Amino acid sequence: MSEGRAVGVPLLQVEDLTVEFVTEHGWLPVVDGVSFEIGRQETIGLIGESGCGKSVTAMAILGLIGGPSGRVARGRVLLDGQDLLVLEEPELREVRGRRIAMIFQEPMTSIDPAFTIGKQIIEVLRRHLPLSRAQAKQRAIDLLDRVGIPDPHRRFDDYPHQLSGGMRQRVLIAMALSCEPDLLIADEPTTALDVTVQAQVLELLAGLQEELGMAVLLVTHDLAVVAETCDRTIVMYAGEVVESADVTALFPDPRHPYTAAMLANLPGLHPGEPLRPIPGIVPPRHALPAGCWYSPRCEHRTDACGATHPQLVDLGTRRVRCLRADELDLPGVGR
Amino acid sequence: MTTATPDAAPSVGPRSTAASRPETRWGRFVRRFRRQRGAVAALAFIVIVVVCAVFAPWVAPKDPIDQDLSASLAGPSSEYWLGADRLGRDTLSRLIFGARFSLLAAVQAVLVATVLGVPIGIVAGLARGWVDAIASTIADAVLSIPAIVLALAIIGVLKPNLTNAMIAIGIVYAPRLFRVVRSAAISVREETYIEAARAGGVGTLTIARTHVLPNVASPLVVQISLALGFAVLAEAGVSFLGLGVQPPDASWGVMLGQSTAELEDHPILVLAPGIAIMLAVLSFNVLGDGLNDSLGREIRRE
Amino acid sequence: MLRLVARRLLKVIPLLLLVTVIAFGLLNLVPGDPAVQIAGEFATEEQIEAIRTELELDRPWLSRYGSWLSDAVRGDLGDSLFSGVSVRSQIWDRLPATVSLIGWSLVLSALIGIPAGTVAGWREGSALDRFLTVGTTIGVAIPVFVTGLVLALVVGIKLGWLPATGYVGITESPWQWARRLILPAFALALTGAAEIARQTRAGVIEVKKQDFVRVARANGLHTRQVLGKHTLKNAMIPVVTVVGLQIGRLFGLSVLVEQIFNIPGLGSRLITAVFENDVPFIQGTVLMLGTVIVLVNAGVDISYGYFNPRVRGS
Amino acid sequence: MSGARPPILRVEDVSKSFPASRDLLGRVTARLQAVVGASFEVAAGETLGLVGESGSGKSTLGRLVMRLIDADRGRIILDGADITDADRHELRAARRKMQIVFQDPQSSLDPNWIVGDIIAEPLRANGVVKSERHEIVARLLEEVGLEPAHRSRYAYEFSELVVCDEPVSALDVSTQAQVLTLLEQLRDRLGLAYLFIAHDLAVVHHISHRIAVMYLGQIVEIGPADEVYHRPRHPYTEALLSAIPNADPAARRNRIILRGEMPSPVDPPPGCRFQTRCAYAMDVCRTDEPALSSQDGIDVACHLHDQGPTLSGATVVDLAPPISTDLDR
Repeated sequence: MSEGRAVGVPLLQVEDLTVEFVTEHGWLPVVDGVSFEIGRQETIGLIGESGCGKSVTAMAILGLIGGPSGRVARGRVLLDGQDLLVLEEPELREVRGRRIAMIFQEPMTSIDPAFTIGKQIIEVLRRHLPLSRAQAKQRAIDLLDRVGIPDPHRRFDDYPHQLSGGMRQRVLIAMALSCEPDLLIADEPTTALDVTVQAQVLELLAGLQEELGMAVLLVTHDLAVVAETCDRTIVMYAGEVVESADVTALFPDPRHPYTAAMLANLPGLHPGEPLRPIPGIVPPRHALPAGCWYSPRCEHRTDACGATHPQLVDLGTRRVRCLRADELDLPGVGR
Repeated sequence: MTTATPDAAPSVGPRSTAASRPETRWGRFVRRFRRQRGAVAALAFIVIVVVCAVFAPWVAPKDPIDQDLSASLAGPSSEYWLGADRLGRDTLSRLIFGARFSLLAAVQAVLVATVLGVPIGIVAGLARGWVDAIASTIADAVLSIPAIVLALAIIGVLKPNLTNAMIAIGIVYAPRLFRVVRSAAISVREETYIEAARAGGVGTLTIARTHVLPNVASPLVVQISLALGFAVLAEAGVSFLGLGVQPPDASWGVMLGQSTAELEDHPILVLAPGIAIMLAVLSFNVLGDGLNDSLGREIRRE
Repeated sequence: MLRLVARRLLKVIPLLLLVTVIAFGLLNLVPGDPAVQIAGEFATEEQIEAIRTELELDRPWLSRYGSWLSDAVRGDLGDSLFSGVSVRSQIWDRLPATVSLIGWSLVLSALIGIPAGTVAGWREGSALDRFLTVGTTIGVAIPVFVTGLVLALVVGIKLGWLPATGYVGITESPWQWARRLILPAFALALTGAAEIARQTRAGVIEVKKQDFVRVARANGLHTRQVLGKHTLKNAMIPVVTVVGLQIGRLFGLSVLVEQIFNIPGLGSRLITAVFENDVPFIQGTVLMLGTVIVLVNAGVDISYGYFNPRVRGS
Repeated sequence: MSGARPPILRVEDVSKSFPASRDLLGRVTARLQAVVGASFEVAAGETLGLVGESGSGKSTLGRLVMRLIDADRGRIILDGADITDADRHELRAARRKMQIVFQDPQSSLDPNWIVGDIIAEPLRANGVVKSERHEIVARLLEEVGLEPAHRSRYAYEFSELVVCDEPVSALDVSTQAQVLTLLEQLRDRLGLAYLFIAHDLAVVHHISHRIAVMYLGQIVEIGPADEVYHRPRHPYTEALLSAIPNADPAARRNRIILRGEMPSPVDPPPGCRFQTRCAYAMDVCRTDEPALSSQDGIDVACHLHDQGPTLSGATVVDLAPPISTDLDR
């Protein structure tokens, strides 16, 4: 424990996680040697653009990578010291939903349209807890009430298509939190929602987190949401962690040029100034540039950047993957 | 504008500036098709059968209708590779010539189905409204009558011969092509690029020609391949019943139908045309599936 | 739900009307003078005249259609051209054998196809899936008369386990009825099973990709739970459609199977009618089958209401 | 923007509703009021941002302007010419002056078209040969570093008005910045006017000169971008602004969280459409529908500015904080 505040034994430790997928060019890593920790009751923001591997990382933690096209190539995911990646499927099922729960981006498609929402919540409850049908129903209604669904008795028998997007995300949260997990992984939970609904859902999540004392891993592309809700941030680029630090340190004072560039791309932060887009696109896995993977797009690159692939260096309060992390003075927000 | 460093524009991966041209549609198709071994094998088999059928007089070892009663029901030998039937006709030669009738019949049927189904499908899909409603109801009605029954009925009132049989099968298949083309036209119509093109002042006919046809083409090619398989099978069925190709000419179905009596003692006479039919149908189906996978939109994962 | 049923039944009316038009219009496909064509090369003038009278060919098309339709609605499909027996009673006589055959094979194909497709779809990419996929691809391509002949030969004749041909009515001997239908029904069921298995597999794979399956897994639900409840109920929608379509296909293919196994059903009678140019019988059969299938498909659509609550409406 | 030139676009009291449900015979039993009495102008070279949440009717308004759908009521005047009832021929001429850019980058790009064809299409359609403007566009694309996939979507070289319907909402931060920058450059170099439709107020504020805010089919506030963004006059605008997350962790603050959900546009509430969720709602708001009234170049439809503790054009933020926001719980 060298970064962030000390919170005792970490709840979750991800070490050297590498996940590969089959492509036209053979097996290629989508997540490449990712390591981080989550403390109890901590809120971590995992940010990056589409294709950076953040969602795959989240899925891998729950052991949901598999099948013919994907595999975890190496690494460990320790929950209270127990490696989840070596567990068999039945043992994993005990972890999923009970100790680690997950909610996803698309509330519209994440609930089975063929069953009532009540049935689906009961299904999860009875899977993990020894409840009678009647007890489970009562508990499900309590949960619906707790996530702010008006008239939960009536809503219990609704089919998903009868609910709005915001309401469905609340139902999914109710389902995920039904067994009071220690860690909630929220993969872009508000991306598909309107801003006012997003505000409602984020408020709800924050309240429930406090109430249940759980940790949250918030996977998102939205820097502003992270700034508002998280304690610590992990920035990913092309499958790697490029920077991680406390939110209060990272946003005003980014050390990696990619972090700084993303902040500079946010409209509304720098009134009256033009945005400064990053040129080009994220390199595809089969055509990674030599040296630093961000270097071709970086406005601060030197010859050395094209030669050496930088390591993730521990700077005490943060970790950065940039050869020039010490010498650069990059603009942030709120300074 | 102060994006990148002033020196050379950054080049990352296959970032397409003017230099690297995007892959052509044909190139992409070939690349994706070649990855599917089954479909490639199916195509190879079809090509071989077509070549044999076209050059049958040169490929076949014997005349398919030449009777040699001394060889009646001969087993496979160096002279009769697949044996001979009751009239002493060489099975292999009859198979090769039979391919002519089977394939020609299939092509006729698919032609009829295409001519009927495709234009009406495009018009119905683009026009919508009552045109579409009427055309779709007719298609549904035709589809409600079992294909073989309708084909037999049409043959029944016409005259049992191959062309009539194939017109019947074509009519029966037309609604299927109609449906595919219509739904492709509808889905293209609803894409936002069509809306964008319309907003850009592009006329309806131009849209049909430049946007709809290319998008309808892919599912249509797939369907035509599947339709050929269906037609080969249907022709075999109709000829098996004696309502298609008339003797002494023989398609695979006729060969099968004529040999049922020989099934117990000389199963090869039934199996040879049976397997030929199966392989042909299988090839068209596998080819169709392969085309479907290589012509569809490329799916990218996150 | 009631609205759905009503709406669907409203659509049936024009469809049925069109089926009657097709069935009746068949006669008009006949080139030249239908009476001469139908009577055949060696017919006498009287015979031709008789056919003309029987089919009322001297009246205009629409008026003939009108009276034919009003007869048909009342169940009168006319008389067979040659035997003079009423078409309705002939169809009625032949129907039990055909319905038995199709019923059996529908049950068999669903029993084989749905489990095979489910397993293949759920274990997509496994050796079992590849085996089943190859099997169903071949199964779809084998002509039903080849399977029929091979089954009759191997199981019926060489092994002698089951009677190879013939049919016994259920009222005569239920045991013999079942025994004699096994082979033909199995031959007929194989292609159907292959088709159903392919559809089920595709449906399961499609549903497996849905977000809600991922959510169920993330919530620690058991694979069997996810498969059994979530995947299957959703995957059944396309499968139900296929089963509906299968009935039409099975009716068609039963023509060939009845011929091979010597079953006195509608199909074998239809073939005789085709050879004899027995237009009233052909029309009657087309009309009857078309009507049955239109109604079956309407039933299938309505059953969507059960599988998909969104269709049910409020 | 200077008012010297006539506006490129004028929308007068436009309304549009869609059938929401039908009986067995197909007769319409309820209508969804997508746009109700919308009026605004866009000056040449100006960008008007149109914000609202899903269901606010902003996209429908965009399509109405493009005449992709026909208005039930009202007039649409493009560059002085009334195109409300224009026939196909006239529309074709009108569309030389306006283009639309859509949200979905996947389907806006016809998969079978090579990029060049798409850029060329409006040229072909309008019977114009390649021009200097075309080269400007090509050069800009290079500068911004945009991928060909995105290039295709900016094929409007001959327009004076471009309707941008959520052009950046499906994009990542960095791509969004590229596209926004391109749009700005195009506007400034080609003198284009934009009707910029988006749900993201920060994006809209960044690119727009003026902003119109929509709620349940109606424009509730319209004014200069900075005024609307920093000094909202309408309680809904205030709530919408408050809901935007801020990337400055030091600026974490209490926000106004709207309770309940947007009412159905099939059955909007009586009086002010926002009254069911408004923290400041008064009795008059439940009965009388407020009209847009103009003060210092800002139009607001809210009784706070003409009734009760009158604000008379001042920002809502000045008002004492509401006692309770928990209206619907």
